Amino acid sequence: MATKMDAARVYRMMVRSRMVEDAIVEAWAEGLVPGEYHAAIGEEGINAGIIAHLTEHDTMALDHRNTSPFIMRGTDPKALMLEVLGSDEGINRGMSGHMHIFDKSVKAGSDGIVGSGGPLAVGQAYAHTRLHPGSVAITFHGEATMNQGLLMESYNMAVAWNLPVVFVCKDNKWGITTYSKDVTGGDPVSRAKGFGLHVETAAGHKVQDVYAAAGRLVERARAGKGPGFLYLTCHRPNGHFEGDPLVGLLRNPKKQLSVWVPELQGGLVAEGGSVADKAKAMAGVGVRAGRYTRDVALTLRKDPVRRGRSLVSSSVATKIEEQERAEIRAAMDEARERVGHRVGFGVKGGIR
Amino acid sequence: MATKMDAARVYRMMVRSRMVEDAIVEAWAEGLVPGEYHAAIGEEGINAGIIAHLTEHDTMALDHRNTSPFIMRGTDPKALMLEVLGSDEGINRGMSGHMHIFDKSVKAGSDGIVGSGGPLAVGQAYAHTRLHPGSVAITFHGEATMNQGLLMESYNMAVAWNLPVVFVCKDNKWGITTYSKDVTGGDPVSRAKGFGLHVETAAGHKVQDVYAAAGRLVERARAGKGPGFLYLTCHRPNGHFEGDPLVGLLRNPKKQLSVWVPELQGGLVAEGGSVADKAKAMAGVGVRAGRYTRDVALTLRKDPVRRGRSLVSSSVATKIEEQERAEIRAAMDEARERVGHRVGFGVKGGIR
Amino acid sequence: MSITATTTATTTMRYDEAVDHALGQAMAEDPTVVTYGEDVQILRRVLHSRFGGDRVKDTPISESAFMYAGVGAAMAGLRPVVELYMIDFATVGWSAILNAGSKFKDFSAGEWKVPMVLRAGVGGWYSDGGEHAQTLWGSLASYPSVEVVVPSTPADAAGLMLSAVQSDEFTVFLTPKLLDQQILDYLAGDQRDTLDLSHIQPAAGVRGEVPARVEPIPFGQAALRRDGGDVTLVSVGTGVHRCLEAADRLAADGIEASVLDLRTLAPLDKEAIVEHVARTGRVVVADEDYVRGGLTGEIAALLLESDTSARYARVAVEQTIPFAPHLEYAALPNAERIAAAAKSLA
Amino acid sequence: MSITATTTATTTMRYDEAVDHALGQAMAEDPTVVTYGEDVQILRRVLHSRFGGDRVKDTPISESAFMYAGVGAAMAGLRPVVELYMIDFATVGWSAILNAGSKFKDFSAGEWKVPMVLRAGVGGWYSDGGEHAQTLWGSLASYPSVEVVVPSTPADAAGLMLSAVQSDEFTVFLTPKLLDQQILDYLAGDQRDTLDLSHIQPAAGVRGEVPARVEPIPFGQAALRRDGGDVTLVSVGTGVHRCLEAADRLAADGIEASVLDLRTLAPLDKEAIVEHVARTGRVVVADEDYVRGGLTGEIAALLLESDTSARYARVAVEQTIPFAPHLEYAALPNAERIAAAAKSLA
Ligand SMILES: Cc1ncc(C[n+]2csc(CCOP(=O)(O)OP(=O)(O)O)c2C)c(N)n1
Ligand SMILES: Cc1ncc(C[n+]2csc(CCOP(=O)(O)OP(=O)(O)O)c2C)c(N)n1
Ligand SMILES: [Mg+2]
Ligand SMILES: [Mg+2]
Repeated sequence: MATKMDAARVYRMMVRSRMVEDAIVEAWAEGLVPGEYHAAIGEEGINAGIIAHLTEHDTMALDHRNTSPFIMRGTDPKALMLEVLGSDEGINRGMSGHMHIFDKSVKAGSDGIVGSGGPLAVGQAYAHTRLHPGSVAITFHGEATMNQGLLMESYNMAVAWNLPVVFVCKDNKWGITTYSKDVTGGDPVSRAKGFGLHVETAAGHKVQDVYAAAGRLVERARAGKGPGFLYLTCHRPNGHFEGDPLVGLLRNPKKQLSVWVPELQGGLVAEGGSVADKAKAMAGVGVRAGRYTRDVALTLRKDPVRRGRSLVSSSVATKIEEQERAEIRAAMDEARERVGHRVGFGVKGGIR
Repeated sequence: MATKMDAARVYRMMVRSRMVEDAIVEAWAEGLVPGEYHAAIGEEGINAGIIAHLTEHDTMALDHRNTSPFIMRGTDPKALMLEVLGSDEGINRGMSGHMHIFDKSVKAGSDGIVGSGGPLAVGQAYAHTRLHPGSVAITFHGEATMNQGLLMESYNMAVAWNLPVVFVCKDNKWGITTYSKDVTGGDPVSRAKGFGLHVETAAGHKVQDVYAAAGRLVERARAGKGPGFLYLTCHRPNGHFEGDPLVGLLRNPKKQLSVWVPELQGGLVAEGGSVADKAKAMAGVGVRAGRYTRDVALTLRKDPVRRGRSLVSSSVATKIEEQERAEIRAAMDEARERVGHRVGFGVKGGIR
Repeated sequence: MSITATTTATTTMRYDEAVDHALGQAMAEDPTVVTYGEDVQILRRVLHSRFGGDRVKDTPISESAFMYAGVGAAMAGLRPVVELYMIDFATVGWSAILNAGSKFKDFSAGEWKVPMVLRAGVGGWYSDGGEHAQTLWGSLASYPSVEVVVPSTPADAAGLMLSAVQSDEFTVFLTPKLLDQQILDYLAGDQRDTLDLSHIQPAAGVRGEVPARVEPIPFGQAALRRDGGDVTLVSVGTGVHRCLEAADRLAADGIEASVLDLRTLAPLDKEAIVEHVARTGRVVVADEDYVRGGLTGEIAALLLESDTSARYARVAVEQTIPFAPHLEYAALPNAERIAAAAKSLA
Repeated sequence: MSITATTTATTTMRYDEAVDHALGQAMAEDPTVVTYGEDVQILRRVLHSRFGGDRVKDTPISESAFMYAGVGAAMAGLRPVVELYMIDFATVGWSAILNAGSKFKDFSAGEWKVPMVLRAGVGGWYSDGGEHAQTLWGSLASYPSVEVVVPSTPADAAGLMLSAVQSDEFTVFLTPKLLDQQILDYLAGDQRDTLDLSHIQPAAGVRGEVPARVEPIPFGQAALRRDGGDVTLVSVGTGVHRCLEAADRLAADGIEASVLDLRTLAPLDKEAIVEHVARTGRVVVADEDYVRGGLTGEIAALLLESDTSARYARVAVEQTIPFAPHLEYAALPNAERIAAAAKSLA
């Protein structure tokens, strides 16, 4: 698949994804999205660079940051929004919600058990070898999920059965509030190689690099040469999920600290525990906050969508943005209208 | 722990273990051992070379080939035999049986869920760091078990928490009837390194080499330098368990083939399935049998106990053998007596 | 035994042969049916030699991944029969059953089916120790959108396996190891003639007539294995045979027992249960699962909900299953315990 | 609410604060008590700042390994409190609970105890989707040698946590997420003031008086939360509050309900159940677990076994739990469903 990347198409995918997620994030802040919402904002370069390679029978096993890949693959934005907003007119009739969306029409499903996409893709790939040879199964996971045993098992199984799977590792350095290096032995690439996986790497905010690296792995897989591991760096400007308390600490330190400081002081002065341990613990929280601040700063420089814009002419970019904005706005307006402008989401709060 | 190996002690451990297992295998063949029995015959060099390093607070998390490490660590042979023979006077009052023996007095437990010893040892090691610094946790597993996710998770956890664990991988090439290479990506050593584990290797039938390699890892772990992975080759002359049909195929081909051949022919002539697939399948069974024959032949040349004998003078060896034989024989005689010479183990068959 | 008479030609088969016979028939008819699991190329060697290594595959010891992969394969167009030695081992990857097999169809609002079969040995009686002897079918049957099948005879094993493969739902097909001569020989017997489990094995469960051409047996239809007016003994799997033994003992004491074989735990044939219990006015539920969280409680609830007045007793597993044969026998729902429970209601 | 009056000084606390308060007390008194899990250095930041990172540890996302490690640590001398975000996630490593936590003491014939606590969030009502909303306590309570605790108030949460840590048994300590303001804020709230769950949260479960010095509350002792002669409503956790709401509605219709909070599912306070049901002659079991395999069936069996004649109904989860708030509310045992069930017995 030494095909050249269609920059306009890829930029459109990224813009569309970002706009859908921005609209959902806005609705979330207004209390219209029940439960958790994990944006893939910052991962658009990864998703577009890979999904641009997919053809009819290819399948995707997605994780909790699934809105972006669904939208890029062709899921109807309004149907997805309705689902995420808690309507029973959503794509899954209100049964799934953001974390477990299934869209058979684009051959993609998502799951909230971290790592499960790995073995699900292994099964899909096995089916492809029998039903649609030449098709691939793609699965996405974060770097912290690489410590989940069922995912590691699936690396092995894909190699042992020589299956057309591409495992996409999106390394944003964090698993919720935990810095992944603090709880991980070795590094993702050596670990993947230890399973005999063929590895490619790229910087996730450079969509053209992702496209090239993904192309090599997808091509290998289609040719029956076995699974691949695509290691990509990225950032999560919105934190783990909307409302991430660490992000809150940065954006609205006063509010957050007014809660945390007395709590932590309570711990410090309470009986039990050595002074040295307490000092270390406080320093640990400090280190975490410091790392976090640094990462968020980096994020702004590494926006894949902004970078992707430079790959097309400014007039093309503007046209794409206008078209997408109009469609996505209309979709969200309609979705909001259908669920009503409720505040909160308790059933007594005005749910239709 | 650059201490010299006490060859007489190590040889005694190996002889004792072998004699206990020979006695159990004999009882098994007579129908006196209910259920499955997995001998560690062929692994004595591994077990002795490692266990010789252990001190008071060290713990062991054992797998299904646990008789040998229990005996070497000091478990009472008669109490173990009674348990394995299905008596309620056994070491665990008949509650555990061979696969799940626990002996708190030697700080060792075993488990029949493959791989669970890994995370159990991680927990033990964490406890050691707080309660008995300088102590280690040892866990044993086969090469096929390296595809079990919970074991892989435990490799990572031991590295991330920098715990005093030694993971012992006993590679006998087979997981029951499956040739491990056929279902494994990469190789055990690269996989372990991919987790950041410190690796040592040795040929398991050479107890002095095992002792040296184990010593290096145990010493590192005691010094707080983190976990190790000890990769050792070995053989399983008795097959996966007593009564292994593949071993039966070699030892008593007539009996086994009289069952298998008509069965397989039945499959070959039945409708459905392509001729090419059938031919490949038959060839696959042939390859498996061939590999198996080769491995069993090798086994005889690589008996760790016979080799260990050459490390001590012949008179010392003879004395050890006589002492151990007397004790083990007496223990088994007593155990047999207590359970009665029943045939079969159905409850109607004369169980006390 | 009142198994419905058929006119088709039959062959005598072992329980395990009957399962593979039906699976072979399904594989011959539908190329999307595949089977895989640990050591299946040896365990299912007849199917392997018939359909080849691409449809009968050995897996690594990675239950979690390969059960999840079954869900993935099923949603991508195959009908995989994923095999486990024992259901106890499924717990290393239970999420594949609970959070994927049971849920993905529902998450997709019914649009995306999971036509997978999970096949696994269950149960004890042969001294394999407490984590190789469980049934766990009570938990399995509690999850929404899961079918749970426990055949008690070779003929049922064949017909229910065919239905399981043809079903578009996620189905757990559980085979009592005590009835499966192949696995008993494999685990603990083949090379020693000294071993004799026959006195503890129910002959009618181990071997029986099976139609040469298997017909699917619908789920949710209990079978009355013995008819008696004094008490109804309800069970599945090996338990059905233990109930039949108990019924013999009771008959000797002048108590006539009905024995109801549920065959599938989900769907559950509530009508049959209520009907027979109402008729006899007494019921003993014999369940080779833990006493809490299983069939025994469910039947009690059904009776109370339907205002069926009956005297009730249950015989199930109340402790970790011991290894030693005599302790294990005492801990499982044996015929003596069942008969005693029935008498306690007299 | 008839919680036993105490003379000790109390403070008003959130449910989650009460748990940590008790755990902190235990950690201060016993250096072998440790706690670990994903993100606990942030979630348990007060304990972390108090006892340091060696006793309050972050884990990798490896539930299977770190639950098994808890068993290993407990048998090697610690009293670990192993924390999971939600019990749903435990299923990726369920074997650690079923095959280790529940069994190792029994395998060792009682000689080697497993004094571990598994602490996990349970339940729904806040739209987290069907695999982030389960309770699974029915299955857990079915395993031999496992204690299962589900506190419904801050005071109970503290006293029962202290008992859990002090217990030499393997204990599963389940905290309904709807009562745990910290986790609700963390998962879906903190940064938006637009979110308001208060109308669906039972105030008495979220906040309450907790003794400054926590005393252990013994397991297996149900608490009567309301006394009424017409019907007994039995539940645990959030369900207790739903029963209290239902009792208010019923009172408006002239039906007086007792509300029995079981507090621990294993051990189960059978005497209290039988006593109160016998007294009122009617019972509704409200259970935020699947309808099969759980508490509802167990109570039915207890009633039949004890020849307690009573009219019975159950309200539980009969499907995969939907995400959309109104669908989720309808699928869970809400006060309307409980009241309707009670009336159906009238
Ligand atoms: C089995 C399981 N354990 C824990 C969680 C909770 N959880 C959801 S996302 C997440 C972190 C994942 O981190 P990473 O893989 O790096 O992906 P990222 O969120 O950074 O994209 C965790 C722990 C879960 N959903 N499933
Ligand atoms: C979770 C689980 N799956 C499967 C089994 C069945 N089983 C027991 S031993 C074994 C093979 C282990 O092979 P290996 O790790 O190489 O050890 P070996 O037996 O060769 O010493 C298997 C599959 C089990 N006990 N537990
Ligand atoms: Mg991450
Ligand atoms: Mg091996």
